[in-house]
Amino acid sequence: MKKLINAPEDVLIESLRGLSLAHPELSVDFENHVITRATPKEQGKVAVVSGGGSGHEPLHGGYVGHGMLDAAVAGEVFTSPTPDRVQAATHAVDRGAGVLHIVKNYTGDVMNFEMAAELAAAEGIEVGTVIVDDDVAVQDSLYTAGRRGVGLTVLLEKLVGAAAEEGRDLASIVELATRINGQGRSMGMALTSCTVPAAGKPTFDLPEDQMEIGIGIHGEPGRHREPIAPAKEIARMLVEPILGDLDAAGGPAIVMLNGMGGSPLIELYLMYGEVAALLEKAGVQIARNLVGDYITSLDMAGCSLTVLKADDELLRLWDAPVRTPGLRWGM
Amino acid sequence: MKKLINAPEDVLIESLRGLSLAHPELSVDFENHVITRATPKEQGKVAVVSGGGSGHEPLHGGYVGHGMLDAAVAGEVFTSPTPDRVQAATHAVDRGAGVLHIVKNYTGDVMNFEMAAELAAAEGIEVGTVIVDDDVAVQDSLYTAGRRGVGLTVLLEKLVGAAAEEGRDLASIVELATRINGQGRSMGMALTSCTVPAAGKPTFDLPEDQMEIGIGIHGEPGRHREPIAPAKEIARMLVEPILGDLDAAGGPAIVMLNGMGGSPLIELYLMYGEVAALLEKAGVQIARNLVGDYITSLDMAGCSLTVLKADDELLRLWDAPVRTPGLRWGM
Amino acid sequence: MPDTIDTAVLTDWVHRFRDAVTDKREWLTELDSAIGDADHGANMARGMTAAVAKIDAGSASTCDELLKSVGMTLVSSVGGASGPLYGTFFLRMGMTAGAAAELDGAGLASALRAGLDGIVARGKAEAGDKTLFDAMAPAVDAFDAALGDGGDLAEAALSAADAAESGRDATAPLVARKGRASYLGERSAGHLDPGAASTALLFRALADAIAG
Amino acid sequence: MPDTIDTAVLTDWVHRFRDAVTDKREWLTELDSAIGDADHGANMARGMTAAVAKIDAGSASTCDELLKSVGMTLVSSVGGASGPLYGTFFLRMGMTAGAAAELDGAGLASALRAGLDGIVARGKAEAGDKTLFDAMAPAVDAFDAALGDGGDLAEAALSAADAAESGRDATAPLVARKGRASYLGERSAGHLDPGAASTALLFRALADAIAG
Ligand SMILES: Nc1ncnc2c1ncn2[C@@H]1O[C@H](COP(=O)(O)OP(=O)(O)O)[C@@H](O)[C@H]1O
Ligand SMILES: Nc1ncnc2c1ncn2[C@@H]1O[C@H](COP(=O)(O)OP(=O)(O)O)[C@@H](O)[C@H]1O
Ligand SMILES: [Mg+2]
Ligand SMILES: [Mg+2]
Ligand SMILES: [Mg+2]
Ligand SMILES: [Mg+2]
Repeated sequence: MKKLINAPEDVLIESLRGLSLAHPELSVDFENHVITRATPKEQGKVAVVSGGGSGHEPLHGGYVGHGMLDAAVAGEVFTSPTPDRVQAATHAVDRGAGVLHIVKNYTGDVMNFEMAAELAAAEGIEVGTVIVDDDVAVQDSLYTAGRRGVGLTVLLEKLVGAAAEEGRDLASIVELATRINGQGRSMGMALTSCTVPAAGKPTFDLPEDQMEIGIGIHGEPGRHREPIAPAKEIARMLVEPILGDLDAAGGPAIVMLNGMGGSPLIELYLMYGEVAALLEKAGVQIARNLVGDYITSLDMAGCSLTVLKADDELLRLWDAPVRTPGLRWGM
Repeated sequence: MKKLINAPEDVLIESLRGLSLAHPELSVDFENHVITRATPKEQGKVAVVSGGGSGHEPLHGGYVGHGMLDAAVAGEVFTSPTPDRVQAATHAVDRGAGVLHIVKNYTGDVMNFEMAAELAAAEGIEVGTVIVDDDVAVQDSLYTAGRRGVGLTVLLEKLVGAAAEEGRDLASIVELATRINGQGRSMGMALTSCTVPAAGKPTFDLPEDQMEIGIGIHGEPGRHREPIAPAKEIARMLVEPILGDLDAAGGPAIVMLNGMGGSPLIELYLMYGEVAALLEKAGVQIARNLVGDYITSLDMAGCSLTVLKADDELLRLWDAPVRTPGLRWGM
Repeated sequence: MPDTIDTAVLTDWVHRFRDAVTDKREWLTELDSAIGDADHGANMARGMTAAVAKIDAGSASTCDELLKSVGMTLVSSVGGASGPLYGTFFLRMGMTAGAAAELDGAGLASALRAGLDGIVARGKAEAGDKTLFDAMAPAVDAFDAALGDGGDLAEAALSAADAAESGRDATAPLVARKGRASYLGERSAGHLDPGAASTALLFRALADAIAG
Repeated sequence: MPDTIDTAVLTDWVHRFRDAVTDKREWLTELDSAIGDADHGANMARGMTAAVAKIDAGSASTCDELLKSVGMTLVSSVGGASGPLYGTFFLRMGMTAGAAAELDGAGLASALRAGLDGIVARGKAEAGDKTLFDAMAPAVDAFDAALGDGGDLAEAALSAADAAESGRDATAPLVARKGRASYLGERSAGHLDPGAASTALLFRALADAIAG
């Protein structure tokens, strides 16, 4: 295992230390692994909390700041944080108007956030929850734990963060979040496995001429293995299942071509060129886009595509100022 | 070779296509591989042009925009662009006040930009040049081609871009650039080799338990090979040669912990924690920092550290608004 | 063989389970690499190390105190799917055991059953979903059956451990329908479920602790 | 053997050099992987393919037109260090050859010498720096010497090709002092210089073209 780390068990805490040194505008609770804004938002506004296993940086800690999250809770690598820590974050950022929990749809995350919401309720904090499940690689059926929450989480955090900044109430923010989740879909692929520090070796073996299609963000193998293909083909394998599940033609969309952590930007731009061409051919009007590493899977090489159907309201929220380590504009 | 590409010979042009689709605020000349702002800066201001081989994204194309570059010239992967293309960029962005060429100190880059400056002069465009040579891994002596230009290039492009935006004249901008180059140093290391698309396999073999110290940004082997070490040790190997060459103690500094393309952010933050601790212990006051992939070497895993001695003027220029795909704040 | 267990035996159980998941940490992670996210070994080792530290530092004099302390520690130190599930298991066991200094066979049986029910309440798993339920449910059933057949605590625990291991092995051919492995669809078949594997260790540790 | 070469022979030379760098592309890249940045094969193949396309499309009737066209094409299609260097070599050759339809031995000798001088003016390399200079300088010297000894064009070109190859081989033990390889310091020793290797191909192609 080749990594810029000391001991595997210290990766999370030491990475948080670096984040806190690099970003004095954030405040890190090293006990609970909670990242908050150094200057909290005004009293009376809904706070937005997200979290999950680490290894997806900049998600979630890198999205704390004006216009996006109020707090992020960082679990161990690929392991949902525990309820008490989510509760600590919720408690820390509640400004009297309730707290939105943004939860990616994994059994562990859902259970831990559920327990945290119970703890918060017991303390008198109103908690609303949105469960993000945008991954079209997984069927939402009786035979699965439901679709996974992947790339859409980034867009959703930006959009509801902006809405919360506007002073909207919790019920309307939950509604907005639910609506966003309903109109966004993602699909991912991997050229290589990632290596979990504590495991010390790649999660799966992927021969030099094979790739995994339909991966999540936890280094798990995908839905099927394919011979490695040109970018053009890969783009089709990402775009088609998304458009098969989401009727995005004819209207504006926010599109993210995301790197999994080990793929360089030169390749991500190339892939974006391929997917943008396919999307436009299918009648999707790309109104805004992100290309880069936004929700990663440690050092995995590969990429994912997210398409969110947008409208004037969403585009306005998208364009609103944001100031976080991972996304910044307008300020 | 596992890459998100089609044919190796099309990587550059197809990546430029994706960049141009993703960033309508940029304009791409596909003939010359030149990226410019879609809206040029005002007449009468110095224009700033940089360029070099591709494979270092977001450098240089990702730094075109308000407050930074006016044009970037993208050569083939790891190959300096040709003089006619540099000249085309220079011609395209000259606003009557002269053009600064920012050149990294490699034999090829220096010769090609030199010939381009001759062509521009013949056309009546005033060209000033700064040659960036910040890499302490290489001794600047009779026995080398001089120190390489690496990470400092990013900081320099930001700072002189801000100065150009202020309307300063070419002579003062060349002077500023030269001063910045004199007070910044970098050092890099690799955990893995990168793979040049046209070569199809890793540039060098690096056993699972070895790393290269003192690498540049072209996938070349470093100055020496070492057994792989904890982040703490690696941090020492980066900080010590820099501080041995640059007396940065006691004053403010701008520090960049840069990823080489294949190392995920969780590791880069961890490394930043280590180097920041060492720098502060040595009396360096980190006033501003960047942590992330800013000047890469394709898919190489590893990192580099850049330390630039700063002062009030440089910090003011640093804080000035910038709006590029790779660096953005204040607007 | 005594026909009750006290907090010392429970403490020994927790220690033995900690030892087992620590020893088998890499194996559990390997199982989770095949059909999950390669953290089950680390999760269980981290949680049980914390649980042992917690009860060793405390001085629980009743069964419920001890079991709840283990459950709370797991909930607040593991995370992931296994944290709430194993945490709930021990919490519910504790709630059912009550403030007793020892438990007889029937007492332990109903505590285990409550733990299992708690896991179902949290995770909604059913038989054949390829989860730790598929090791735990047969184990609890076998424990009850052994007692019903007149077996003593030790015999019941042994038969529960055997049933957990058979249940674990029976997860191999299954296609997962809960947890991360369900994302793999058909590709999840042919691998043991990591949670079922740790549950088999849990029941073997119990049998060993009771055997002394 | 004719004692002059015309544009047809020069064209054949350029074609043969193109074929050589295309055939040996991977080898040149491998040499550049060891002590550089793994692009010398791609650079030379790209440049010479463009140069051949350019001269085949044109109809240069004089030596300078043809050689300058090759030089300009290399300058504007290669980049890196080799682009300006090989480009300057052909440009200077052309300037020295002048608007002649053919070159005799002395004419070719002074054109080659001017090309070499152009490379030195651009790149400042000296003997032993482990660059293409270390193959080219001996080749040009050998060419002159063979002519001086009364050899004909073909003999001079053959002896230049042999000298270039010896010069190339002699770069192996050297520690580089110019170009990328110099960054490696002592680690550059033990490898052939990629530019010296392509220069050896250049002179072998010349000898073959003259031999017909
Ligand atoms: N809904 C569920 N009900 C019961 N057990 C479950 C459920 N979901 C997952 N599990 C168990 O949890 C195990 C995985 O635990 P672990 O790897 O620690 O957590 P995570 O899946 O969050 O990474 C699975 O092997 C399975 O036995
Ligand atoms: N200053 C110089 N003078 C002469 N030849 C040089 C000089 N610098 C580099 N070279 C030659 O250029 C070759 C490398 O060419 P190439 O790989 O195409 O360019 P780059 O080094 O820019 O990647 C070296 O092997 C060497 O022979
Ligand atoms: Mg997990
Ligand atoms: Mg090169
Ligand atoms: Mg797991
Ligand atoms: Mg090279």
